[in-house]
Amino acid sequence: MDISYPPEAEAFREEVKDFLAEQLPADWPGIGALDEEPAWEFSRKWRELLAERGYLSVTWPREHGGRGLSKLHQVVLMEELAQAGVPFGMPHDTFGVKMLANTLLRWGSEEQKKHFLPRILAGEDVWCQGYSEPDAGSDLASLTTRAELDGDEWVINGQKVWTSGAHHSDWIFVLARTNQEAPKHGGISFLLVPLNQPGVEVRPFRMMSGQLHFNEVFFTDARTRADLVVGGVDNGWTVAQSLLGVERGEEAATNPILFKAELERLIELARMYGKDRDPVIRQRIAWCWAKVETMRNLGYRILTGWLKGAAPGPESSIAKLYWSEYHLQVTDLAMDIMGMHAQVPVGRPPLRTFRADDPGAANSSGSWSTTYLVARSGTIYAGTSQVQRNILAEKVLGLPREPRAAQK
Amino acid sequence: MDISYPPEAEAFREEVKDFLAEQLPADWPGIGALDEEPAWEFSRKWRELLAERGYLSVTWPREHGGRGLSKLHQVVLMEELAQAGVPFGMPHDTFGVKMLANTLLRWGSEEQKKHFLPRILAGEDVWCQGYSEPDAGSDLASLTTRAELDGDEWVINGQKVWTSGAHHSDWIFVLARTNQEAPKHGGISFLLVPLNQPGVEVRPFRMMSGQLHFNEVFFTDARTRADLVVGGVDNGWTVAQSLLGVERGEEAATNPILFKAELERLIELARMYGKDRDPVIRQRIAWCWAKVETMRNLGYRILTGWLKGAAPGPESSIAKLYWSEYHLQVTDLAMDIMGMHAQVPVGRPPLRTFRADDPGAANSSGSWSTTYLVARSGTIYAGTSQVQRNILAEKVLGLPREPRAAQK
Amino acid sequence: MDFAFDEDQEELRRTVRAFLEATAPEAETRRTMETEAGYDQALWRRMGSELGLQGLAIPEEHGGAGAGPVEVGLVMEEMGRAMLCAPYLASAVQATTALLHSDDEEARTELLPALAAGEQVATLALTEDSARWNREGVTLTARAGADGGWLLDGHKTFVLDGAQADVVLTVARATDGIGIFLVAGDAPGLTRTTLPTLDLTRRQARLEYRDVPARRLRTRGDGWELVEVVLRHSAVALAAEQVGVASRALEMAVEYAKVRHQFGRAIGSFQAVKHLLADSLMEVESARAAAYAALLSAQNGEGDLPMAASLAKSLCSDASVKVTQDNIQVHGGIGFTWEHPAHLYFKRAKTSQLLLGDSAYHRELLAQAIGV
Amino acid sequence: MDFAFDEDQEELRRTVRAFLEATAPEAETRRTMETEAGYDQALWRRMGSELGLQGLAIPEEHGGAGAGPVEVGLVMEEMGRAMLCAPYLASAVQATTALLHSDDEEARTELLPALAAGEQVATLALTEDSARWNREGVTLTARAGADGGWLLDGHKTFVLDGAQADVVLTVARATDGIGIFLVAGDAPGLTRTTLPTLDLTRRQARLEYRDVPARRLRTRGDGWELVEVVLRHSAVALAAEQVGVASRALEMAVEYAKVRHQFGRAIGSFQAVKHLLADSLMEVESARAAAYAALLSAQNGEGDLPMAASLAKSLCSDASVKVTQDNIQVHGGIGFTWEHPAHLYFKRAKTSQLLLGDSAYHRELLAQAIGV
Repeated sequence: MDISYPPEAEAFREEVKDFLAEQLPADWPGIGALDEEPAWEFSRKWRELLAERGYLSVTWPREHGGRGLSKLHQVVLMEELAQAGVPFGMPHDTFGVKMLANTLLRWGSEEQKKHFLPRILAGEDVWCQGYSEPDAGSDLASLTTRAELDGDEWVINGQKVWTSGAHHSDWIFVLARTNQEAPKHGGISFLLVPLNQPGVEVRPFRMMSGQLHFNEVFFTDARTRADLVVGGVDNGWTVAQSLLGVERGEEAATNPILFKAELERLIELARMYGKDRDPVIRQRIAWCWAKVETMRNLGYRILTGWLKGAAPGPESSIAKLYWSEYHLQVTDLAMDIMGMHAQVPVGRPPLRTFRADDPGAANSSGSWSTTYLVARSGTIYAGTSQVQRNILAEKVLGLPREPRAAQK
Repeated sequence: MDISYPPEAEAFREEVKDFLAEQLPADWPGIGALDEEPAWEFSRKWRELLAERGYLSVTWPREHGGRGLSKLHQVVLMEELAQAGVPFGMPHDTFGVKMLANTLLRWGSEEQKKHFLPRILAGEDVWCQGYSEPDAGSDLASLTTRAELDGDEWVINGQKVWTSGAHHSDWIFVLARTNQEAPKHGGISFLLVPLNQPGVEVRPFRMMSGQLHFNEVFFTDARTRADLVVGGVDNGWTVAQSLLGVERGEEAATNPILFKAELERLIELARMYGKDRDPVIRQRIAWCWAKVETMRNLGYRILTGWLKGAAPGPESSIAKLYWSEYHLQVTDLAMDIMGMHAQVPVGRPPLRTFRADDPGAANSSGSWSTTYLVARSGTIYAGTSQVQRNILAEKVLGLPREPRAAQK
Repeated sequence: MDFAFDEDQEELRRTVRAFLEATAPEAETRRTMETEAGYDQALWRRMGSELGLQGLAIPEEHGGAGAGPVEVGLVMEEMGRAMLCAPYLASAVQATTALLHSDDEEARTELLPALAAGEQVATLALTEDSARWNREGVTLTARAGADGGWLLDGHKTFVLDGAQADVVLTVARATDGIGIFLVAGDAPGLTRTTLPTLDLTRRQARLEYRDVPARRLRTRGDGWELVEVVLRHSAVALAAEQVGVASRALEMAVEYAKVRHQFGRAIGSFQAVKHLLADSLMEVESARAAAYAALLSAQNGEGDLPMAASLAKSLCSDASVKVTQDNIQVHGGIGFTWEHPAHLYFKRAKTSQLLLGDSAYHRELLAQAIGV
Repeated sequence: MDFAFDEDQEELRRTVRAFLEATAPEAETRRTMETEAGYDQALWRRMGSELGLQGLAIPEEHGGAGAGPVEVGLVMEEMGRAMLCAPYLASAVQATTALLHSDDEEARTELLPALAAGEQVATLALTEDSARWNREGVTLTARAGADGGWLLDGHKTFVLDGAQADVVLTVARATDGIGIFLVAGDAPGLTRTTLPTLDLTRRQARLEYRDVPARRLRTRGDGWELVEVVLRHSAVALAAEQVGVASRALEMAVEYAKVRHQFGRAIGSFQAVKHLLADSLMEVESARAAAYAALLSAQNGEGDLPMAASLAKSLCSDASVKVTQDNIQVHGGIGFTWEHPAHLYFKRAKTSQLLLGDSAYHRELLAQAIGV
């Protein structure tokens, strides 16, 4: 048992630390200390810097503008960024850099890689994701958005929902049904579609926290080039599934850092409200601490498998279920610590829409109460807790599937 | 809203109180204060006294040796007995007086009533119940014990399990399949079978608490008279179901008394162990108190319906789920209060096999730790918590049934 | 033995429910919660004049219906169900209870008729920045003025509907102990600021007092005892509201689970959803039993009110938070959108859990009340 | 980065598992737990001589394998899985840790070889009737005897395998502070009584001391510091055992859920059962991660051991109680019979939760350790 990293990873850590020391003021408290507008401004510039130094593309091959390093280097980078309180790019990089670029590197044609990868890296194309539909949430495979070939173009009709950031994006990658005859998981293709066209309408909607983040996207005879299908026609389900494991190593390493920082902020909150001596609150804090520490140790186990190249497995369900259920509890504790003050949010909401507020953020009721609300969505998006438990029961424990209902 | 009882019930309460005052010493601490053997001795004599005064048959018609009073009178009696710390008869009276007698009064032939009711009252016949089978627990309707008519006798083959007290009983009432062709719930009959015959073998087994209470009963060409079927051949499912509501009013009134007494004992336990000032323990005690008080108030609502003659409904599932899940918690709290002492049981186990120890019992680790173990069975017997939740979801909330699996 | 509402009470419930369904559907809640006042004053007056809801606990001689806490609780439950924006808890419960239990017939005669009629709104100003619910939390001072009146200095916060109220019953520390003081909403020296609230359906305000003229409410004994009576009645009424909030959330979840299909089945046919909702049913039924028992204690002025109130407040709040959260979970993605009403119920449930003291606080009070 | 056991450790696990499957199946557990000694002495000696399990943490020069807490924890996990009756926690963890961390090479030389070989059993006697885990709980007194030795007076209870141990390391109060004293099991004046235990697979005893001759273990600094080290190592080892208990209980439940049919289906195909077991899986995996991290802390002698030990003890105990209880639930009626092994696992889990301080106690220690 050994939780240290090999020398080449530690050397890279030094490089990153040097970079951060050089770029950030000595007393940099974390991006959370900035107000909303300055934070956006900082993020934009910071992203440029990261792109320029190759930190957005650590694992990409050199021929595509990457540094050709290992996944472990990527993990080290993510750890150091999280620790320093600076973001990995802009929010949309989740879709562009992390999801689409990794998909293209695995499944894309040479033309697709040559055209799109540099533009993603440069931030010229901003991407969003079009998977979920109003009637295909947990049951994604029942999606009904259709794409039909008309000459050298796909013609797309249907509706997507929960597309984060579509109102700021240029392109969307879409799962669409291209073969009506194939069984449920077959006949789906992974298409790249420009958003700026008459056949696409984007309607933002608010979350219960009041924040605008998600959109509905309507396709009415929207079009894209015939060759903008990734990984082959009718192969989209496989392409999409292959992405599921991409982030698990990074998340395993960075989630505990994020949640530990949040919990330390909560302990400070308890002190602010004079609740740190309350034995009942102390029990709950200790419970949370045990959960976060254990998240880190569970993370090491996931990381161990991931670094050994094991196929992405159901441990991502363990991780998802673990942090999302934990986050319900710790944010509820924050509310109870603040008591009456919790109901009167003061201060800006968190900068990042999901999980914890950024390092350096003011320990305010405005930050915590929004995080509290958003935490309620954590057990829903990216597979509800119910779906995760099903996966664990069937894939890990080998329990029998439920009898299928007669199809209507 | 009115939780007082009508004058005739209160008058009866006075009668019972007088009876108790006359029969019990002024400082009677409850039967729990007796050791095992004296407690049995007391119970036997006490039962005779109750039978003699008509207190075992309050609601039975006068022609069958009853007092012809209402269900509310029965509730008042049960309340006063519970309050005074004396039992309602012997443990086997659950099966004889409560279950079988009420079944016979509702479904029995005149001959059956005339023969069996006086013998039950006098304690001449001790009864037990033969419902569950090794492969028919939660899914009782899949029972396979068969009974076939051979001339003027039923010939019975099969196995029952969880038959409380069969090793001390004379008779068993059995659900047996009398028609192989009928659908699952049909074709079952309710038979009265003498235990003392060569075709019946009774094998007691231990519970995890170490106590002998349950038996397996094996029928190998066991026999009973053809007319000892209750409620008609193939009608046994309906007969058995009609019993489910019989006790709900009494339980609604007496469970809270029993559990309140237990909780008061627990508070005393906390004082004994110096844990009553521990803020975390206080939280748990208060939580338990809220649950027990609420059990009483839920009970009033059940009682209200029961007294108005509403058909027994799913509220018995609420009551069952409520007390059994609560009992897991309160007994766990007792263990944590006793701490290291809890693992070293000192003193006799509870007199009654289920739920709480009797009033007056020593507040010992022997009493509590056995109750703790037995509480784990409370969420299993008489319908698991899972089955109760299904009933509530489908019968109360009207949620759709699961699709049936293809029958094998 | 009839642990159920009587026919008059059931009739009242039907009337209130029909009235709120007609006048305060979800769209109205959403409209009203964005207004400055935070409630619909015309509707408030109709509730007073047509239905007499604000005066249910007020004796007939003061313009009320002469009913009591049970009827008030029943109305709170329906208002919780309907997610009504209205100063009912502040005015019809807190301020009214203080006046009714005071020793000040003059104040009753003067104030109650207008409160009962819905012509005026009153509230109780108790908590300060320390957010404490005990006597020690009161630091706002009252000193005798020149004319037999009093002058108040200090602050109050989290005052329900404090920026709208015509009369603010202000708890203050005088040299002879804690007193309750009647302050006009537009009194000189009083500055009122509406606070941003997580639950947009119930307004709160911060009040700054600088030499604010006030009249002292006559009380039997120390004013703090009266405050405790008000807190207990408020806790019981809020518990009843939580029952309404939770029971409507459960209905929403059940309705949705029946129609929403995933994996080829109504999601309500999956045991995971079924059992979640069965547990919610248990919570709702338990909360209902606890709240109704507490209403009865409040009605009968029984000695067990401290126990029943803390019991109901903690149990009903915990139930309501659980049930409204699970309602979001059952709805999936749609459940955490602004457009869906699920969040309104959830926010009301969580903030009400914190209001008047959280569940751990009330469990500790309960432990004390039962003598542990 | 390899948060997994290395090949030697995995080999050790396979060896221990195979050995225990062959030598200590359920029938043996049931036989052994009814014997007076409560463990199989012949098997214990084989574990020492053939596998060297008792000496894993003991240096080679004292007859051990020179491994450490990780290997000991791994063995504890396997013993928990197998529900083995053996004085391993008492002798190979508690007493051995005390000797290893003492400043008494003479005692090590004298005692460790016999412990490593399984020829002798030692234990730690700390708690008294007050059942406290702190310095103040120690009231048994040690006074200097005539010959440079010591005499002990008082009592100890809940002593693991205390009636069987050849050597009892007794924590006592001397005039100069807390000390640990070596007492022979058959010392004059020592009365040992086996206690009835809920968990029949681990013996405990009450010890009465009346002028019992003893030798003082040399310690660096106050003896209580050494006791705390022993408590932490014990907590970590017990946490590892809880992982074994829980993981075997989960396996039992899963196996049964696959074969038991009700309502025409394997019960494991019902979501209620699936999700219960998925939650158990989460508990087991979490417990495993926490326990292994704590083993690593113990191995490395890191400063975070107080945190890691209390964390693992509380988390693994809670997990094990939940999982073993849910195993009973999944088994239904058969699960609460004496004949079925489910109760053995449940009883071990619950009593181990209480042993060495319950979960609330360790959460409070954890809060202190993290500086709250």
